Amino acid sequence: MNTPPVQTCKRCLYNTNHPLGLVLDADGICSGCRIHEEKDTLDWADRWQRLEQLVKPYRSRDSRNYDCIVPVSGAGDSFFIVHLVKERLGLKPLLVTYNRYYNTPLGIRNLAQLRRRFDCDILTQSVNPLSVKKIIRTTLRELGSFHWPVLAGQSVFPVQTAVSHRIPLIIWGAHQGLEQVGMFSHLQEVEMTRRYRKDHDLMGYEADDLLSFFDYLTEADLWQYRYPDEAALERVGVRGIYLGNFVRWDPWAQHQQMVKQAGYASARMNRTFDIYDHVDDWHYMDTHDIIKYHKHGYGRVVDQASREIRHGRISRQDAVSLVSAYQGNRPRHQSMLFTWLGLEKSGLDFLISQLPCHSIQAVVASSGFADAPPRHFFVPEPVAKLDMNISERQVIVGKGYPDNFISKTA
Amino acid sequence: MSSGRLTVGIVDYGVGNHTSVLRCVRELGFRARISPQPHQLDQADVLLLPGVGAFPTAMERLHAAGLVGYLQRAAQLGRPVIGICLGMQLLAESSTELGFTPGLGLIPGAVEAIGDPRWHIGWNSLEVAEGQPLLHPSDGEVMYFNHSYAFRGPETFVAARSRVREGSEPLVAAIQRGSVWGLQFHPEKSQAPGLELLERMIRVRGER
Amino acid sequence: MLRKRLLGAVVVRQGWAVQSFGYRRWLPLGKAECLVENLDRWGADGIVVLAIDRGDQGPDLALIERLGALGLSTPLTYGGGLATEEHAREAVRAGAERLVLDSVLSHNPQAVGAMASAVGVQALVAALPLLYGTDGQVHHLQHRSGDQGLLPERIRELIAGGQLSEVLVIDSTGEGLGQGFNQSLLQALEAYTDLPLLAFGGLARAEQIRPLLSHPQLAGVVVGNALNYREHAIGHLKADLTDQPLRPHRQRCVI
Amino acid sequence: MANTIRVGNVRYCIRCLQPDTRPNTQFRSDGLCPACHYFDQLQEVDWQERYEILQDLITQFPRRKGQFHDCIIGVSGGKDSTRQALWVRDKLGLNPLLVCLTYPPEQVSERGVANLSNLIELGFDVHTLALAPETWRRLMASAFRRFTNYARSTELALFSAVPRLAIHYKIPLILWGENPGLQLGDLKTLGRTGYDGNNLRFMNTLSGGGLNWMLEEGFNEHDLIGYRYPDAEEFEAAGLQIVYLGWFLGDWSLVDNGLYACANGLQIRADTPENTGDLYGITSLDEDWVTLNQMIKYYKYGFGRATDYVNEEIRLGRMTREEGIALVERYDGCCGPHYIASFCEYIGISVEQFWKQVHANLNHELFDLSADGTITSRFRVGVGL
Repeated sequence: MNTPPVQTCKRCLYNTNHPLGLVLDADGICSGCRIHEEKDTLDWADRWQRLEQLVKPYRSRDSRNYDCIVPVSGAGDSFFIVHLVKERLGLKPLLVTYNRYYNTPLGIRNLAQLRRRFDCDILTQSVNPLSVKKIIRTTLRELGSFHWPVLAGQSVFPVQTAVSHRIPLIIWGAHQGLEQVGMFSHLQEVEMTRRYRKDHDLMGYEADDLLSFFDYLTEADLWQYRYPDEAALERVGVRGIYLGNFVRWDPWAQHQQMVKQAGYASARMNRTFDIYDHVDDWHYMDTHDIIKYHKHGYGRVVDQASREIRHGRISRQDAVSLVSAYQGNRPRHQSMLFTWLGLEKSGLDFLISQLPCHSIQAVVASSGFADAPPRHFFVPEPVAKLDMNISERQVIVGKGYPDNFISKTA
Repeated sequence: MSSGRLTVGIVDYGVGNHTSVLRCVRELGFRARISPQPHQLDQADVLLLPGVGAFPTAMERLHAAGLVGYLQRAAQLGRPVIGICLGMQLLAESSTELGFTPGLGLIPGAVEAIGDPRWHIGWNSLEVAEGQPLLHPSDGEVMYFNHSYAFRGPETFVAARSRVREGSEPLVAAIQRGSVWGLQFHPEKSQAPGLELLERMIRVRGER
Repeated sequence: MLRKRLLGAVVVRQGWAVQSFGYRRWLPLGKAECLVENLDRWGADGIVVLAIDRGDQGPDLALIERLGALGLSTPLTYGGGLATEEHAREAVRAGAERLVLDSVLSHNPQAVGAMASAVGVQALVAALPLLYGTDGQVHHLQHRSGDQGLLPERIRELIAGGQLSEVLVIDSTGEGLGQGFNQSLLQALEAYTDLPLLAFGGLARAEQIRPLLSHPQLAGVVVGNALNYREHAIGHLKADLTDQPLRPHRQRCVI
Repeated sequence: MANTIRVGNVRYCIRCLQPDTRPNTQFRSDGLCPACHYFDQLQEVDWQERYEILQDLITQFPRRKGQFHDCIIGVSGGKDSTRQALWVRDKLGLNPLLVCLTYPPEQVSERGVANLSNLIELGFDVHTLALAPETWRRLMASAFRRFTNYARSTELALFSAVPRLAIHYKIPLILWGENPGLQLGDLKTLGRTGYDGNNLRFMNTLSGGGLNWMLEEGFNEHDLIGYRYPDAEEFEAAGLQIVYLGWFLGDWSLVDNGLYACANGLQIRADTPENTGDLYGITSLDEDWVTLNQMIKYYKYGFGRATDYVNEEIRLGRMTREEGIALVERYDGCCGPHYIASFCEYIGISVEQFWKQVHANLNHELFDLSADGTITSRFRVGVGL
């Protein structure tokens, strides 16, 4: 295969090694930045009208079923999505969530707050942790991933529920391929596909691709991560749409709105300036991000800083400073993860050393990351802490702490 | 066989890619092995003769691999043999593709250019002949064809036909004589209908 | 009766499956294996993989081998970098059923005959990117040079002769725009060939496909970008075209 | 709301301390309550035979292709569910899907979520359904105002979730805990056999168009999806079979189930029986307002949670009737004021309003209400009025 030289976008911090794929145009601007430009040229009032027309036929006629499914978590864009679905579209959603087990107390609290604030029913899937841990051992070995069950579960449980409950419409927030690398134009109104899930969410490995005659992982461990079969999807007419195609998607602004309006709580994390994303997971911005850094040459903070450049809140130079301030930070919560899985640090180092990885130095250099003081002028003080001053542990099922005061000075 | 699973021997005579046939047979739940070696093929319950490319080259390779006699003996002994696409044409007595070439002669008939139209490429429905219980569930099903030469021979050996246009002269789509079968279409490339047919054929022939 | 085909195209550039807009702009989609596997599961009538930046590198055999290893039950057609008899042989050995020839038709037409005898005439498809020139005539576009002009004599001879089995007609103006395929390009080719034609470029919706299917020489339509926007896109298109002589969409009953 | 209790004397079972004021109960002519009678019958049971009956029954519900769950068990994470889940998996060798209808954040206890976490960590697949918290709260407030029983709405949700999900998941075999007909003496729910639970849908809470009062209260059907018990046609079409495991388990009791569960990581109540009326602190662990509902039940029918414990212990010979009387007299009706206060705050009424309504629903056959609000019983436990 021909491997063209790595090129970096002149506007954002992405380069052509991006795992979702990235195309630079003749001006050296990447596909993600080009598609982002649509956010400032499209007629969003008109786009919203299209969304209203699209969901119209899905309103439940006999009041005996939900109008749609909304996949949620204790972080991400869940608050804003439910706000749009319930309060602006006036739909009756069934929220569904996959129990990731890496839950922070704050994530548990946010999810409880989400349910209370928007008064929604929620269905939670907890796959037995014995199988989950077995799968993690395999995906750690094969893909260097502690998060495959999370990624697989949260992307398939809503689809399985759509089939089992006969609720054809699933409403997601933004399409990551569109937002990050401009995989599609907003006008193409891309919908959920099994292909994208396997290709990108699951790094090319669906449940059955993890089975091997040589591994002790079995079908009984994996079957709950299988995509529903084609005939079932067609029978129910399952369709997953993305709100980002119809709403000018801006996570940073949306999060700030939800903190004010709906009681979403933010927290400081060690490897990013972004106090909103991933506050529900002890390890996503921690061990997972370190491995991402090793595998792909950049951490999640690059995604977030690039997003902020595109939204015009920071300059490219500011973004470079932010990245260099955070990307090298060490993980803080690894021992929690190792204890849960029964891993030793030295063993993990060996596992990671065996992963194919890009040269981090080269990528950092080509991005022009330099030492410069980080500028936090646009980042507000977070309102909480990941552990909520309760306990630094993974919460399997939590109460939700409805009475706990969210400190303004966490 | 010990596990109760049937074994399919894919006859490898060095032409074309048999990965898809191999994968397909395994996906259907059978054991499969690819080999040019008689002692390997002897262990199979069903012999599968695939084929792409030109008739003369294929026959030349079969001779070179010493497989012509082997396949003829297998047919005499009543072992199940299934030829696919060119593999079906090789079962005939001869072909005129790129000149006259004798075939395996397992089923009386000759392979000749289709003529008009010159090719039969794409998806076409099967008209299964009377007295073909094994093929009957596939009557009317649509299979993938890709050939420009076709079998012509006695009615009694014709198991299924297809027509390019409604009312046009039929082309032979499947032939049978005793335990020897030929399929002009590619069941392994015909998605659900093809896989179902191939599974049925291997299972029923192999379990006789 | 032979059905008309609805084929899925996967355009590959720099190793990535991409959305292609007039072969000038691209958006990344993902791994070709994942797109191809998906088209197979959806029941496309065929899969056409076009590696558009092979130049003189020959066919992307590693790609074809990865696709071959998927165990597809759908016919696979490959195009890109095929210039010699040996390329054709290797591509078929790696797992392609049929081959799309493009630049070689202009640059080395005599190789086509050798390719035909190596892998069979029924395996060879000619790709003709066409557009209307400022003179109002149908022009043939050479991707590598960007030159365009009336359909060259050597290509007319090839598609009139017996070394190819189908012609993939590409609407170069409409490619990637989703605004439909210019049907008059098919009429323009009738004069040069009686080979079955495949139409590719600009096709996204059933109402754009329906009028093409009534063209007697048309054997199939090829859809690219538009198959990536929703689940079961092939099935949806076929459901909207049940009045047409397409193969009906049917799933294998596994469970 | 008029209560259904018969006017006249209160009769107690001649063996245990069950009064005949329990709804849907009918004492035998020899003076035994149905539960004691059932207990006597159990002494002759061939448990091996029952185990075989269960094994035969299970074979009638093979897995669907691609599905690895054999049955559904409704769980709360408490002692009964922990015991059942382990027995079904480790003894019967089945792979159960556990379904839990869980309380909203304001109601569920820390102990309850810890127990559910424990069950998950024991290696079970659990699907948890939680209904919209604000609707839940308003329904509880309505139920309390209408029936002086906040659980009228929540019980409907608890009972409906399991069969509804069983229908969705196409897993027809539902394993339930105790048979309320046999073990508690609710005769309306008795099925064809001692283990057949398909008549559960006739239970008091579920029968009689369960949702009607909610609609009258102004809730709309779209908000009540989670409260609707599947109707008979859906039930039949899905071929659901509810089976009571209690019928197969000869040592099914509050205390025994608590012992099994605590040996597997169950966390129990820390508060004292003076505050909870929960003698050993092992029942209804996932929330605490049950305490005040048991108190209200006591003021309506003259028996509470202590009676349930003591009756079982007397039957099992682990306690004398006299010891039982002392415990029941001391703990039935106990409820710490902090539970009442938090409940009132949750449903948005004052503690005065709460007591006003409880007093209005007091069973005056059984209790005297003095001017200062003190309630004194007019009956002697184990004897009658």
